[in-house]
Amino acid sequence: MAHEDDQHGQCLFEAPPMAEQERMIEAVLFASAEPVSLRELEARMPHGCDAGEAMVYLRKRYDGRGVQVVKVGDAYAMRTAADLGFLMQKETVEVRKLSRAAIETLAIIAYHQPVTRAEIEEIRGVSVSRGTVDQLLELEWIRFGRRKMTPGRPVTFVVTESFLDHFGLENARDLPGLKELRAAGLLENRPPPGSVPLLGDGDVDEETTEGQSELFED
Amino acid sequence: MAHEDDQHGQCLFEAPPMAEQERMIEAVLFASAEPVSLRELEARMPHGCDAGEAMVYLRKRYDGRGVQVVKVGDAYAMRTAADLGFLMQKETVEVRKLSRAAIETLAIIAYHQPVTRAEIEEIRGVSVSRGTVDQLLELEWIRFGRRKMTPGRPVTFVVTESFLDHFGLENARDLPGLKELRAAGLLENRPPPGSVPLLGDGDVDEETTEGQSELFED
Amino acid sequence: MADTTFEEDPVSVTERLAAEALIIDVDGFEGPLDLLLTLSRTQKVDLRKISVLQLARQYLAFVEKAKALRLELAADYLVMAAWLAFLKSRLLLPPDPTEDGPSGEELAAHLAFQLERLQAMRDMAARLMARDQLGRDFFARGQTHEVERTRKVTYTATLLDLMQGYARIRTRDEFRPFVMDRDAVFTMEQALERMRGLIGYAGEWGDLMSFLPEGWESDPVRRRSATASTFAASLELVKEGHLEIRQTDAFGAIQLRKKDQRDGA
Repeated sequence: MAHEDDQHGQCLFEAPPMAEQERMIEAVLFASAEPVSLRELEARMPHGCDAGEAMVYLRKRYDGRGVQVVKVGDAYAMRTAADLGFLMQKETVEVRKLSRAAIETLAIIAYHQPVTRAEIEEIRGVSVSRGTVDQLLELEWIRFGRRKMTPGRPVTFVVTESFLDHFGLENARDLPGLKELRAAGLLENRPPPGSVPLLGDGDVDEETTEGQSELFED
Repeated sequence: MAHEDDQHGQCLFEAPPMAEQERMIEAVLFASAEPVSLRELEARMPHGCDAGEAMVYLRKRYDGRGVQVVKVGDAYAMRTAADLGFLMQKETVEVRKLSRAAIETLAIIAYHQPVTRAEIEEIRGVSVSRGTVDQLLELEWIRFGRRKMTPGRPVTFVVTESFLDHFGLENARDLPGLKELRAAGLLENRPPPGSVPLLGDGDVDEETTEGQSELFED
Repeated sequence: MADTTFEEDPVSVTERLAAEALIIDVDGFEGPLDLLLTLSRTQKVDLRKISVLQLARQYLAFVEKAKALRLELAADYLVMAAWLAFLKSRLLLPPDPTEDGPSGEELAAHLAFQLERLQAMRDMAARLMARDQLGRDFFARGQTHEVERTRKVTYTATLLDLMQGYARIRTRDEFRPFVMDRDAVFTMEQALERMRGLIGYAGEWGDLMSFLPEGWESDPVRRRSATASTFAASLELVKEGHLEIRQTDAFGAIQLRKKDQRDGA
């Protein structure tokens, strides 16, 4: 590596100590999305730094660790050690946004549980596809609840512990009601063009809340 | 692999040596942009690992380095040392400028949590606009908390782990000046004697008004 | 302004200038409490030692001045002014033993507490924002998707998605036209389709009511809906030139017949 120690002394500003330079390149490599070349590193570091020398120390420091400093072409990057790849499975899964239909179905189950499929369809105004329910069951966000004591004894759906876990809820009862959603700005109060807004929308919410707490009582 | 009869050490498969466990959590934390809890870590590691113990070693190893292992709520994350921020101009993401109202609301939620909307309004002396709460929810710095056990059962707001992560706090108890404020009685919900004019503008919705009158009731 | 005779301490020039500056910037205040907090700073004392009486005077003077300048003050500013006027009188007059409620001192103490608390929150907000922040002062791993070996699809949603989803359904519900009795509604589309099939046979004038679908004639609710939609569909067909329609007198029977093809399209 290029040794320019003799020049350091002639510098107007003294370069930071090598340990500090090592910290600097460590932080930059960590935070960069792309591999970084020595030239780029030096361009970012205070005047008189020697990224090459600091890199030697840094690479030695990470030798045998769970994270490695690897050379990629002319540049350097930090990577997890190849033998630990099996731990990274969670990073490799492709995370997709839940479809709108699934979110709405899930929301209805959370707010109205225990709820039957027919009730979900009534609230959504469209039929619920099998795939949607299957997906939510597979994610373990919903499960089958008790059968309803109505003709046909339909099964109901309820949300699971892992649902609460995922959404950071202690309790499905803590879900905000319509009025609260509106107050938080999550509910656009704009009626669709041409339709007449119904008055006294407050009652709707109260009913929901009451219904909810009633449903959740054990 | 799950053996029900596993007392610690009595495992069918021996856990990897501690140095290896340390490498593992190092790799996982490194690869994840989000904080990772000990439970998640252990779920990914081989059976019998003790992520908590490995974490003690790992944190010691990174002590004073350019990259730090920080605690965020119940989880851990790797972050660059704050004193090296000047090297990272390239990585700086343009943070949406928060309005003064949003910043104050955020501070009130952080210091008074769990806090209802009416309480925020009482402290700020003006009604909380929808956009403000909406914006903070979107940033995932606040979320809905447990309902208050007061008439109307209003929802509350609390700060999130992302909030802690963003401001480099280990937990909400580490908020600057929290102790002083508490000692000065400024975090108390002191009911006003008799009637003090309702603060905030007229078009607050019913819920809010209820909450407020509840605060103002003698 | 008018009651200077009652003022013990005359308003200094600087204070007056400050008040004027305030007035010009009246829109910049976030409500009366914010204004009171700003006014209290002119007292240049610890908020714990603030003179609420003096503050009340300052506020009332401010409101007077705003009125004199014909500035429109929001209602809550005026409510606060009225309350402070009341507080001022309570503080100045000896307590009336027959009167219920908290004393002027108690009310003043609470106002001082509110101001102190608001100021504290502002200080904390400033301290919070002055902290090192993620993505500004310290950074997360820049490259997060480095390992891509297995491809397993998982789905995610946030609580916000969930709540917005629910809100979406419920709002739609709220503004949905009345659809509860859907089974008793014969839509215009249905009527139009039915009429298109029937008009070929309507060579002679026939009563509108004879065109109603089967099973819709007896129940009044169903009959009303079917009549309305069949009538609307008929008008549509007249417009299209397929049908003629006539009514002999007001509230008389409405009659339909196929339009002669010679002058039709």
